[in-house]
Amino acid sequence: MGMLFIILLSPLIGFLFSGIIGKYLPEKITGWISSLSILVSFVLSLQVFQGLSDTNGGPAFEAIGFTFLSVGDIFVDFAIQADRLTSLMMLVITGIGFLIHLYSISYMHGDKGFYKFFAYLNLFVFNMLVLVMGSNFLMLFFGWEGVGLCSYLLIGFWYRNAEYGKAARKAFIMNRIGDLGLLVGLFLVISSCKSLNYSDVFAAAKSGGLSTEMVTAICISFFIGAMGKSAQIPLYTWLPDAMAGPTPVSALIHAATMVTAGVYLVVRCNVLFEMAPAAQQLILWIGLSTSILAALIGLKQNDIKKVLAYSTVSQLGLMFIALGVGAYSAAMFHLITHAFFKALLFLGSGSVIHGMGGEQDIRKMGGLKSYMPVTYYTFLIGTLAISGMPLFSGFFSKDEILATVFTQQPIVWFLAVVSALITGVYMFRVFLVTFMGSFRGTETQKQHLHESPALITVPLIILAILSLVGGLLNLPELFTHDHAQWLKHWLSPVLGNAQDDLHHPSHSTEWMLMGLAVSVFIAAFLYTRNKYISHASVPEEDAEMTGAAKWSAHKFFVDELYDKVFVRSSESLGSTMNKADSGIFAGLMGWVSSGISYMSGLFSKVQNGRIQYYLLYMVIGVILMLVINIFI
Amino acid sequence: MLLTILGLPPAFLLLSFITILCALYVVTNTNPVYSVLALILAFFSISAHYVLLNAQFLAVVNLIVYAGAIMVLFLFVLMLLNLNKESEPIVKMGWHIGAAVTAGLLLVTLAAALHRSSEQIMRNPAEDIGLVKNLGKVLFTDYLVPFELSGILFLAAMVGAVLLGKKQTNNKENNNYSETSSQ
Amino acid sequence: MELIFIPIVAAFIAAWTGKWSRWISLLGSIISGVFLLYFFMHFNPDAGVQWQWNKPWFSSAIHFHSGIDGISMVLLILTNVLCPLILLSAFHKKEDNALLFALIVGMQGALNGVFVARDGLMFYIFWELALIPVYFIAGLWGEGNRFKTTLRFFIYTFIGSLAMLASLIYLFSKTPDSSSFSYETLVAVQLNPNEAFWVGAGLLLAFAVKIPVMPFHGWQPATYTEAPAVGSMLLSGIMLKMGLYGLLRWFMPLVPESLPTFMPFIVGAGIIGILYAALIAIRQNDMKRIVAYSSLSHVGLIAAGIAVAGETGVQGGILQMFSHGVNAVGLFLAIDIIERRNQTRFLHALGGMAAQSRAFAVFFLVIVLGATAVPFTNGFPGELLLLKTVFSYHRVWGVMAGITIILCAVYMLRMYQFSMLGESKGTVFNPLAWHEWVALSGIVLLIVFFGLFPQLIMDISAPAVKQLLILIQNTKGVMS
Amino acid sequence: MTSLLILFLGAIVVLYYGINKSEGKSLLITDILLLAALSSLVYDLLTVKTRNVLGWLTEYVPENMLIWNFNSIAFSIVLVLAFLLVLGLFSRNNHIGADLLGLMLFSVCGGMLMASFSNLIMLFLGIECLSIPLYVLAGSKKSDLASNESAVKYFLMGAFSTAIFLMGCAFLYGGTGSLELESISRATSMITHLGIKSNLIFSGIILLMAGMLFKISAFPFHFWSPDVYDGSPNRTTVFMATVVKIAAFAAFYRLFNEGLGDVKNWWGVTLAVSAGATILFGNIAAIRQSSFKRMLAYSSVAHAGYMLMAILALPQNGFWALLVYLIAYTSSAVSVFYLLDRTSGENSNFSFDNFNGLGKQSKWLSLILIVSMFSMAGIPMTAGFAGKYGLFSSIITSYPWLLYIALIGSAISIAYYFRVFKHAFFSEDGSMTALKIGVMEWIFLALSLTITLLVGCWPAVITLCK
Amino acid sequence: MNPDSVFNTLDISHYIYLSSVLFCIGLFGVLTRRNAIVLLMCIELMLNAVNLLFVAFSSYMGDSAGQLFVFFIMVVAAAEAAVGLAIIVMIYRNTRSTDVGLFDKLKG
Repeated sequence: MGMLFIILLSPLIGFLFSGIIGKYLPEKITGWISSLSILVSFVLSLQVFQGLSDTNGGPAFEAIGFTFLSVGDIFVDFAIQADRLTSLMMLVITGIGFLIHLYSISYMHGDKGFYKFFAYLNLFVFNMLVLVMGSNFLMLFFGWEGVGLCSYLLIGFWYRNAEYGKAARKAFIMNRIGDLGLLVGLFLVISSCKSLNYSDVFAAAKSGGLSTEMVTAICISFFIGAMGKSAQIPLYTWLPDAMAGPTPVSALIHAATMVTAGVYLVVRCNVLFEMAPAAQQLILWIGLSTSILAALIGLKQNDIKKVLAYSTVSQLGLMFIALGVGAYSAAMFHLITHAFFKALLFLGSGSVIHGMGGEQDIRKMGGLKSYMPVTYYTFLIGTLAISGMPLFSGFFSKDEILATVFTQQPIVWFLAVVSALITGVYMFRVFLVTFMGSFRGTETQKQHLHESPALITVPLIILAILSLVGGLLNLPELFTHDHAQWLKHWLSPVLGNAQDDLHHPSHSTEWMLMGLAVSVFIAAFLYTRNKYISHASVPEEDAEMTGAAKWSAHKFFVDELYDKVFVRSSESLGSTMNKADSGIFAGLMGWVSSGISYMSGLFSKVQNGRIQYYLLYMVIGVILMLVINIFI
Repeated sequence: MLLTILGLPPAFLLLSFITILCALYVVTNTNPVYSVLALILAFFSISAHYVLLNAQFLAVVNLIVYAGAIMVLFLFVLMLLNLNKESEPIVKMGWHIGAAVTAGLLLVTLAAALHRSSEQIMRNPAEDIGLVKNLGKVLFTDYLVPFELSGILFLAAMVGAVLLGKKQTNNKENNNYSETSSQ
Repeated sequence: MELIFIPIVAAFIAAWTGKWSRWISLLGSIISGVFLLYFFMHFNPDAGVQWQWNKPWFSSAIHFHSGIDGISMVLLILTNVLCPLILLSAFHKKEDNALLFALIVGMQGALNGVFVARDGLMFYIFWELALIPVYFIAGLWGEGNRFKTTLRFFIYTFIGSLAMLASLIYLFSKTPDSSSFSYETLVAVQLNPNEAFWVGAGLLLAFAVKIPVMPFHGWQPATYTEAPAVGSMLLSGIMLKMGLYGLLRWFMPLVPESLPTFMPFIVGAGIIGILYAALIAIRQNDMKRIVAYSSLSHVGLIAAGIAVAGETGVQGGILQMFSHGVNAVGLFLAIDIIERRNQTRFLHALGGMAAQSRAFAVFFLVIVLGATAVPFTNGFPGELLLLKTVFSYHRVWGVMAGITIILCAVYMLRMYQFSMLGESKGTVFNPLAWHEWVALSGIVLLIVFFGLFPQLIMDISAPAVKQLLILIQNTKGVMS
Repeated sequence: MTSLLILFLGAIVVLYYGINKSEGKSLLITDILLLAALSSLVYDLLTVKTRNVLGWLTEYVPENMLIWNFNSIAFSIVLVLAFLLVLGLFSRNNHIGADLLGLMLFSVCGGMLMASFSNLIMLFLGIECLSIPLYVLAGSKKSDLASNESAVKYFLMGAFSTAIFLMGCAFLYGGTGSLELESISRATSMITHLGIKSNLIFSGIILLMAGMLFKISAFPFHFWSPDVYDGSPNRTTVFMATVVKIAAFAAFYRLFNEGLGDVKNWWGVTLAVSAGATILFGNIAAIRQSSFKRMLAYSSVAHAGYMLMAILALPQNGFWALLVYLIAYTSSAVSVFYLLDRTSGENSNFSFDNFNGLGKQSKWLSLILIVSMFSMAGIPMTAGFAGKYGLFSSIITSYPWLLYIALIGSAISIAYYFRVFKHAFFSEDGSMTALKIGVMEWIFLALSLTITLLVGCWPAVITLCK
Repeated sequence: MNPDSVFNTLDISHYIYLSSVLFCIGLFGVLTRRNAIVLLMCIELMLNAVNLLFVAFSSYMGDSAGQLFVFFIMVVAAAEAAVGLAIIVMIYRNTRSTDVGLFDKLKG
């Protein structure tokens, strides 16, 4: 099906265009052409979506490009497909991608690497599409690594800053650790299924062709891959650092799309994960601890983007909690709503940073409400959505997850609620400190403050609307019977019977849970309001912090730990080996040669120039020859 | 052992005794001139052995060539260079012992190896092969080529000796010893 | 055959022509390439060995027997594509370096000879011959303690070669009536386990030194570092493929009896080498040294993959040989370009060049990514296949080998970061010259193209590989 | 045989011209003589199968003295060729007088006798005919102490080894009852068949071997050669390294492989050990030499070790391997010694430094140096490789361990052969005065280069005449 | 044949022993004496030992080849002595010594 290829290739063409000739064109043209290339994909994705809604299941669209590899038992086509899951992802990617492109035209205005930025963004979209559209695991891996690469390029976009470069490398390398897990998973799949095609693998799994151990191993390997990409413990530390990139990048890659690839992977492989309860348990607990840890760290961060980054990690943890209990549609639901409001928040923060002239520290902000109204309102919507304000998208998606968890593991539910509470706290903290109160920045910054241009605000508004109404996608049955659980039904061909064994709580319980969620939201709001509005307190300086707060502000010293345990140790190992290498292996020859040289000197000494010594040696030689030959 | 030696023909015993004694004198005496004289004596006794072995021609040749020509040449050179006991280099005792041990070892080895090897030798003694007439006949028929060759060898040796002996200035000086040797 | 003699003749002409040397060399190199193109167009992968040319040479037993099959074809393509690029990369050296160009193109001829040889001794002869140009290139145009280094390099490889010679001669003496050195005859020889061990050890030593596999790599870092750029390119790009090719073409079919004995060692040494070299590479400051160790790391994987003797591994190995050749040449070329402009290639003295030449930054980036085996570059499919092979050989080894993708990213990106990004430390970067453009874009095109269509290479070599594996397995069967 | 006669008589003619001090003429005559001898030898070689090469001399030369067969003629050709090369390259600049020419011719005659003897007397006379002029040649630089010393050393040790050799002859004579090679061969093989181990014969063989090993300078009888090679004038050294070596190996081959080949299990291991030790000793000792000439001397010891492997091989394999190796060694050694001679100029300092800057001085000389060194080191496409290959392949089944030693030796040898490249090409401080090389020298250099490369690329050329 | 002839009364092994003894005495002299001329004399002694052995073998076996060999050995020994003495005289002219222990400038 050609359309799929057009969807895929359109961003690629955009990439080549901006990359090769974008340098010589005015910014506007480059920017718009790249954006349009995404728009094309978006429109076509809509068409695909439309086409899928008519059919009742199965991968409706499939297109095979060419044989990529055909060796031994590995046979991989360069093939893409679009089923219902994919189409959702495609819409999210191209839709939000398009908005962010628009946003960037203004945001990146005047940057020397403007064309490069758009080239990278387009390349990213291309890779992301490969990731979700691939019809086999290898295609997924292609996209998987490809987005990692783009993420690397974009984090280090301002390459003159060495710190940014370091962050970029950290992201890439952390991702690669995950990739190794994924790769191992691929190998396990190849060796057990002799194929990498989704259909073949899942069919094999369904027919019981795989042992539980094998499936568990595959799932854990895949999850390690997901850990890297979706920033779960222990591989989450790159994501906050990744905020070094331009803000649109953070919005698109590190909030809305790329980091959710892990979720996509697990949802895609739901057949396998359903067969591996142990792996599911692992996911559940990792997701939970990530969610709480990230939320705790988020409490004390002062960089507006860092807070959002930890919030992303935390929300991703939430999604994985959902995946851990097998609530795939809930996870997808949250994925989509999260894409909306987190993109919104990031773009909003970008707008703030833009207005502040590059300042990211919330302690230097305050009272921006009056200067940047559009940003203020949209950011407010985003904050409310993420904190779980009833009827906002985040409320529904979060509630769906919590409700499902409650029926299965009440303890997890409780901890997840705590996490949600903390989320509310830090989000309101950021919001209030940034927009309320009085301005705390310098005078020049104050002069500079202005509302962002339309190209920035329009995407904000669109995303705000989506954040508001996104909950409609999967309304609980409590509210409506006709359109309830639309998303769940939409995904049912993909998820198959994976969803069936989920027990939904009774309506009364669900009402109760919702009420609890609302009260949590209110509690968070009141607490922060009390602290930052009524007392108008400003987050303290790092030095003042003690105890738990200090740990939180320092991210629980995980970076330092990793630095000590992995980076330093491997570096010192490398140094030692380096010495050993020049000493032992390069020296081996030296020893041998000096040994030979020594012998050479010895022989020279024997050759002392005296005839009679020579004669003596000769006679001894003769005697030896005689004795050995005749008597021995 | 002693008995077997004493049981040998007295002529052989006597000659052997003289030969070995002279030989030892040659190698141990520190005066080169005495050495030469002892060596000449040794050659005489060896010539006597030749007679004993019915090799009359060689006995004579040995006397003329070796004891006569070559040894005189040696003596001449020694005199010419004025080498005597005083100019003889002193050799360390340790070296003597080492050399003696080595030579003794070789002797022991050879003796042990060739012990009882006489059985391996075809014995077909003929009294007359050593006579000048018979030997000459063979020499000028079967051994004509080597005989001619030895002449050429002499020529080469003569040229060589002249080459080394003559002065750098290419002044044709007579070098007696080289002339003598090539007769 | 044309592929051998045209470059060698061109080399002899070029050596005496001075000013025109570089053009004559390039011409010779390209004509050889054109011949190869002709062969390639008419190449039928399924038809076994083609364009055979078989004439008695040394004696009735030793023939000049050349022929091209799929595996040879891939490596010939590699050689004949890279050599012109390498020549181009050195084009800035003018009149007084006539010999350099001659040596490069002569090397091309010798390498072609290695890859087409179907006779044991002919293989050995070209194997040695290929050593000589690079010895002089490294010795004459090298830097540092070049004499000692090149001598060490020469002796290392020469010891290996001699061991190989001994093994080949031994096999020869075991052929019926000691009558032939031809590949088929040597393959047919059956050895008892003890003989097989020693013969195999001899062959393996030669190849292990050339590749180089871990404990035999003592010559490699210093040689790569101190050789001039073209020397390093030839060494890492093509020459070490000789070792891998030998492992595949000669070692495994000739003494499959010893393969079970040696396989764990090759795989183990290869994989330990991967980690070892990668860890060292992380700590290097000299860019060439980084690439040298990265080369060591990569070929360790290839050797391990090939040694497993499965179709995936062998095909992956062939693919990766090709890719690694391209990438290594690209890396050394880039480093040379940097060094020529800044008179240094030490990371701490470099930085910020991306701003000065975007085009170069992109080229370099693509090459680095290729070496890091990012998807859509040529490094990826081969590495995938190899890792898969090692993984199915033994899972623990597989995972350990897999760590390479992490470590490789670490040192490669580190190198790119410190040289190209960050603030400029007074580095200058003059625009790329035309020949640099051609060479770099050629390499980048190769990287991307074969990143997308690796199967094109696989298709060339697949039938030959299958045949080879049958050969190995058959003999194994007979033995067991 | 005709050629032998030509050379003997020619030598006398040359000496006669020497009296009149017409060096140029005597040189010319020598060249003509050599060419005549060469052509006669080639004719003999081509017709050896169909006619008696002795021709009209048959009735004067009994069968039991000299046997001219294919092998001996081939060796003789190489011998004469080597001498031609030596003469072509070393006569003009060294002012070789008629006396020296005559001596060299005598020596070559001795060598030819050694190649074709069939009687121990002839072998003995051949050796002496070869050696006695050599003693003189070694000392022919009369005012030079080194030359004097080398003459004394060579002479004393040579005479001593002759005594040992003769003792061996005597034992062998006693054991077999004959001095003719064929009878000795018959007697020994008969004794072997009877299963008796005759100590007399055995000791004779050992002593004989010791004497021969001395001539080819193999361990432990090689001690003379570094000193003598070092001290002798260059033309003598190269003469020893090539002509003498060829002759000694021809004799060795005939004596041991044709004469005593049937009792190889008696002497094989001893010889193999000696060969291995020679290879190792020569190669290792050569490494630390600072004098290029001395390095070459040690390397020639090592080469002797390699060539000994041919004696251990099966007769025909060994013969061809030895022949190729001799040609290879000769053609490269002559060129290298020539370069050494020219670069060292008048003084007798032969250090590696003399070669500094050769690369910049002349491309052709560089090429010659490289090819010769490669050939000595046994790099393919040069004659040295063809020779080494032949030796290795002929030895591998009988003495594999010796092969490995030889390989180690080859690897070590790279270290010193390539050292000269460092001086000639890699070193920066090279200022060499331009060498003036005459047309004749160029021709002979080209000849040796051609031989090295031709034999290297196509060794079958040598076996063509088979 | 004369029954008293040495061939009947004396085993040839005694000649072998005798000449071995002479040979080794000569060898001992070669190893110990440092005067080049005496050295040469000792070598002559060794050659004579060989000659004696040859003659003995020849006579016992009734084969004239051995005696002819001795003849040639004598010839060669004479030639060798001539050349050798010439060399020694030559070096004496240059160094005023015939001590072989002093001729050790060529070494290493």
